[in-house]
Amino acid sequence: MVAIGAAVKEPGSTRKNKTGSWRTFKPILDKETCIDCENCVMFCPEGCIDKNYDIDYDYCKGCGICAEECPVKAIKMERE
Amino acid sequence: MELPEKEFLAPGHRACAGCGATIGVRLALKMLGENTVAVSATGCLEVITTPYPETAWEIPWMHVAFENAAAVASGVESALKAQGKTDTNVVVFGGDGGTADIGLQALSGAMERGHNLIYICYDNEAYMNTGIQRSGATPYGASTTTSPHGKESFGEDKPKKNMPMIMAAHGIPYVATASISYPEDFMKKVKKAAEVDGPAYIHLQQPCTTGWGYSPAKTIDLGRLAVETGSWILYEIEDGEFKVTYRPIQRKKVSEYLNAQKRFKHLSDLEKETIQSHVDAICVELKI
Amino acid sequence: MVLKVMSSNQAIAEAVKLAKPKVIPVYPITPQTTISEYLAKYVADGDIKAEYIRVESEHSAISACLGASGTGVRVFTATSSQGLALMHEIIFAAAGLRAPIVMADANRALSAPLSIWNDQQDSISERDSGWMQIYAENGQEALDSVLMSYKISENKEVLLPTMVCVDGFILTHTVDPVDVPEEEEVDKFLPDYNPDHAYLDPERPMSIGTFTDPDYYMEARHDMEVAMEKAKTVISDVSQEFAETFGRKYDFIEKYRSEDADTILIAMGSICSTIKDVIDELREEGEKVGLVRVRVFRPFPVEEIYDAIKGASNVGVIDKNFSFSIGGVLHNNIKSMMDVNAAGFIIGLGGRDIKPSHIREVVEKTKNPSNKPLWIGLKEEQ
Amino acid sequence: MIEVRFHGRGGQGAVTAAEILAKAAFEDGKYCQAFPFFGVERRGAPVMAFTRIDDKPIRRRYQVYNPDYVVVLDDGLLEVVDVFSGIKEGGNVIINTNNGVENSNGVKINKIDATGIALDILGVPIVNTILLGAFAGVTGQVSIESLIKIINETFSGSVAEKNVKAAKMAYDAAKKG
Repeated sequence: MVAIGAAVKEPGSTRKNKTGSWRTFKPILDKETCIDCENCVMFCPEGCIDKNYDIDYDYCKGCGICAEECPVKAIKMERE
Repeated sequence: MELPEKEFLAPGHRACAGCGATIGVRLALKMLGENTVAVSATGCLEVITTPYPETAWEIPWMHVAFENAAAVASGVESALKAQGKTDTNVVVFGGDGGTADIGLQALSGAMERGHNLIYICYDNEAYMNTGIQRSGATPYGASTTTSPHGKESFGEDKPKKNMPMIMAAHGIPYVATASISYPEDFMKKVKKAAEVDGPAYIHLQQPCTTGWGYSPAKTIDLGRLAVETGSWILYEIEDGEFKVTYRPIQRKKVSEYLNAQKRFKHLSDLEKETIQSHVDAICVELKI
Repeated sequence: MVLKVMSSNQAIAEAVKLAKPKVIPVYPITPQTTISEYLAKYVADGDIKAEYIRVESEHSAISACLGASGTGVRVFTATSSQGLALMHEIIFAAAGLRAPIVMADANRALSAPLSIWNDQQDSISERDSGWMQIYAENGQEALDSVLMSYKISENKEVLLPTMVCVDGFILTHTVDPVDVPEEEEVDKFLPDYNPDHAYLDPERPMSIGTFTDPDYYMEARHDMEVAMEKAKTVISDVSQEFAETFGRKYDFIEKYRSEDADTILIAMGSICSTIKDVIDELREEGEKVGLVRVRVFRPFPVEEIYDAIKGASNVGVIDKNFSFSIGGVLHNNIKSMMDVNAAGFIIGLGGRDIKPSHIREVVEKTKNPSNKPLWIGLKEEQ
Repeated sequence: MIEVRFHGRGGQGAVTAAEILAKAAFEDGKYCQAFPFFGVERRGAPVMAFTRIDDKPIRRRYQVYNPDYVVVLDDGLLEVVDVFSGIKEGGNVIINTNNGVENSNGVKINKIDATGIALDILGVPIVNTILLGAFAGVTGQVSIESLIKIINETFSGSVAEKNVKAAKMAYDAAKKG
């Protein structure tokens, strides 16, 4: 049974889809080096880095934008 | 500017790694907040965010077709008005194809009628959803699958359609260009767009890893290069008043931007010079 | 009951006024134009409290309807011919999104060659869209059908849009007496629309218009077919309630002197009025002729039609439309769904006036049927 | 049933005349139907409109081919349109003219200088209500009271007033013969 008009009543339900499995490289953030500039939070296409700079690996696709945009190189991309 | 914490586009969506469109949507929604209804044109964004039975949207969202997002939003806005819900933002996300090409008539109608809505064109400069076909927003010299370079061709042979100025010609209260690589500038413009009474149009350039041909990590870098070289200019037109909102301190050579992308790889030095002189002409006029 | 002399277009506008939609996006086109003008005037005078959107095309008219309907309000639009064709893509989307939109179509021929006059090719060509279709015989029925359509479309078991079709000019621009029901009675019959299946409301966010992969699409379309089937019961119930409230009873089909008829004609829309006159004449001449008027074309009333015609020796189906190589669409629908030997006739395309002599010719040729659909009123080659 | 055919030029109000006649007959307690011949004609081009009046509901939906009455709003049309076409035996034509119009066999012709009356009273050569007044006077198929009522509903203010005056004048003239 498909919902009427194939509407989806559960907001944000793509969370069921763990895109972390798409990843080849994994960002590792060194909180000691981090200067709290929010660049990585802002630029993450998945929105999966929170204000405490914890990365949600369930969804991180490993694009590497965060590492690229970190002004102090606090994020390293490591092979899964 | 304080970055609002709440996310309105959930992860788990099906965008390419390094997608620029979702960055733009995330930032825009942070500024608009939860009292917002979004309408999408058919395109990448619609397909990657709503694979039934899932949705990435945390706010009410509607999609009908490729060419009618502005008309659908007109109906949404009018209906909300009829119900006295005038404080709800209505935002439209259309790609460059859905905006500059097939959706232009509906968009023009909506702008001219003065609906209180915010139209954001997320411009990746070709039909990326269907595999990189040329759009009216594809820049001069870019190779796409329908404007390929070859023995007789250097790729797209027409300049990019000037959508923001077409919108400005409608006399709407707010028009702006933006880039995902300048988030504060973009978010300020979204806020202004939400505050004006009447239609607002923001043309957001958004690099596309797949269509432009660069490594996913470079998305923000490419957007920045476009602006730093003067290839994409950040401005706003508020009640008819034109203002450049960001000026690079030292304008970089356009070739630096072109050479970073596969879609321009085939260009000869001479063709790159032609592009440089086009950019120079505009930048000199705008004192960039 | 107070009868007023008015055109079908005005009757439709009166029905819309009574149905109280919140949003009316409309684009003028001949011969629908006066509907858009009446509604504009009613809104300008404050007689309808609605947002009237002066869209730049029919495509945007139906798109704006869908957006507005998505927020959970009642909407109305009207179109004709080229305008309906321009809406085509969104017509399908409206049904698929299960939006209970009611739209009037002033039936007009499709270009080319360009014609502003009546036939039913425009709406017939949308028969597979998932919209319910009602073909009105006169202005009274057009008004009543708009009111009933909202109640049918908005029923939770149905949730499919409805197209009320009226013959261009022959009805849209012809004035005759119409009973406009009282507002209080209509309010009781058709209360405000309060949907719970789809809405754009920040308080309870949902996504409408999603993307389905092969795991879901077929079921979604099948659900629409199930709803179209359920609509039959709902249409019967609503017709019954309408009859009890307003004293006018409508059914899927109307039978006119067909009970004992040897020859039965089947047709849709305003032509049926002329046919009835001709039947009366033929009956006086001793011929047992009757009419079955198909009023609801989608959902298609197979059992009702079959029951009405199974006793007749000769059946002739009259279409103001045709499908190339096959003939009239109503004719083919009937032949494909029931075991009857029915002759097919194409008539009145592009506004060709249909005279009693044409109907007599159809009756004669129904009694001596040809294998091929016949074009009636076609000029001999010069 | 009586059937009436109006001939006019776009802008002269033939379609409105057909509708006013229908509504006036309805006011008299009859059933009615009125419709234009559905043209794309612009201002000045020949147009037709039809009215049917009966004691019982009217069903038929085709053009009037055998009218009982023909109303011609402009004698210039005689050169381009066969206004007498199909008219019933003993039928009656009411025509706006200040010239001599040839009698056609068996058809009664009633001439009225409606343009003259229109220019005098309305100040514009719009003759539809005047011909309706004449129609009421000549045929007796509609009452002048109902006609006046519908003219007042169709127009407003001084336009309605002047049209009523003009229609009444034409009615009285026709009554006198």
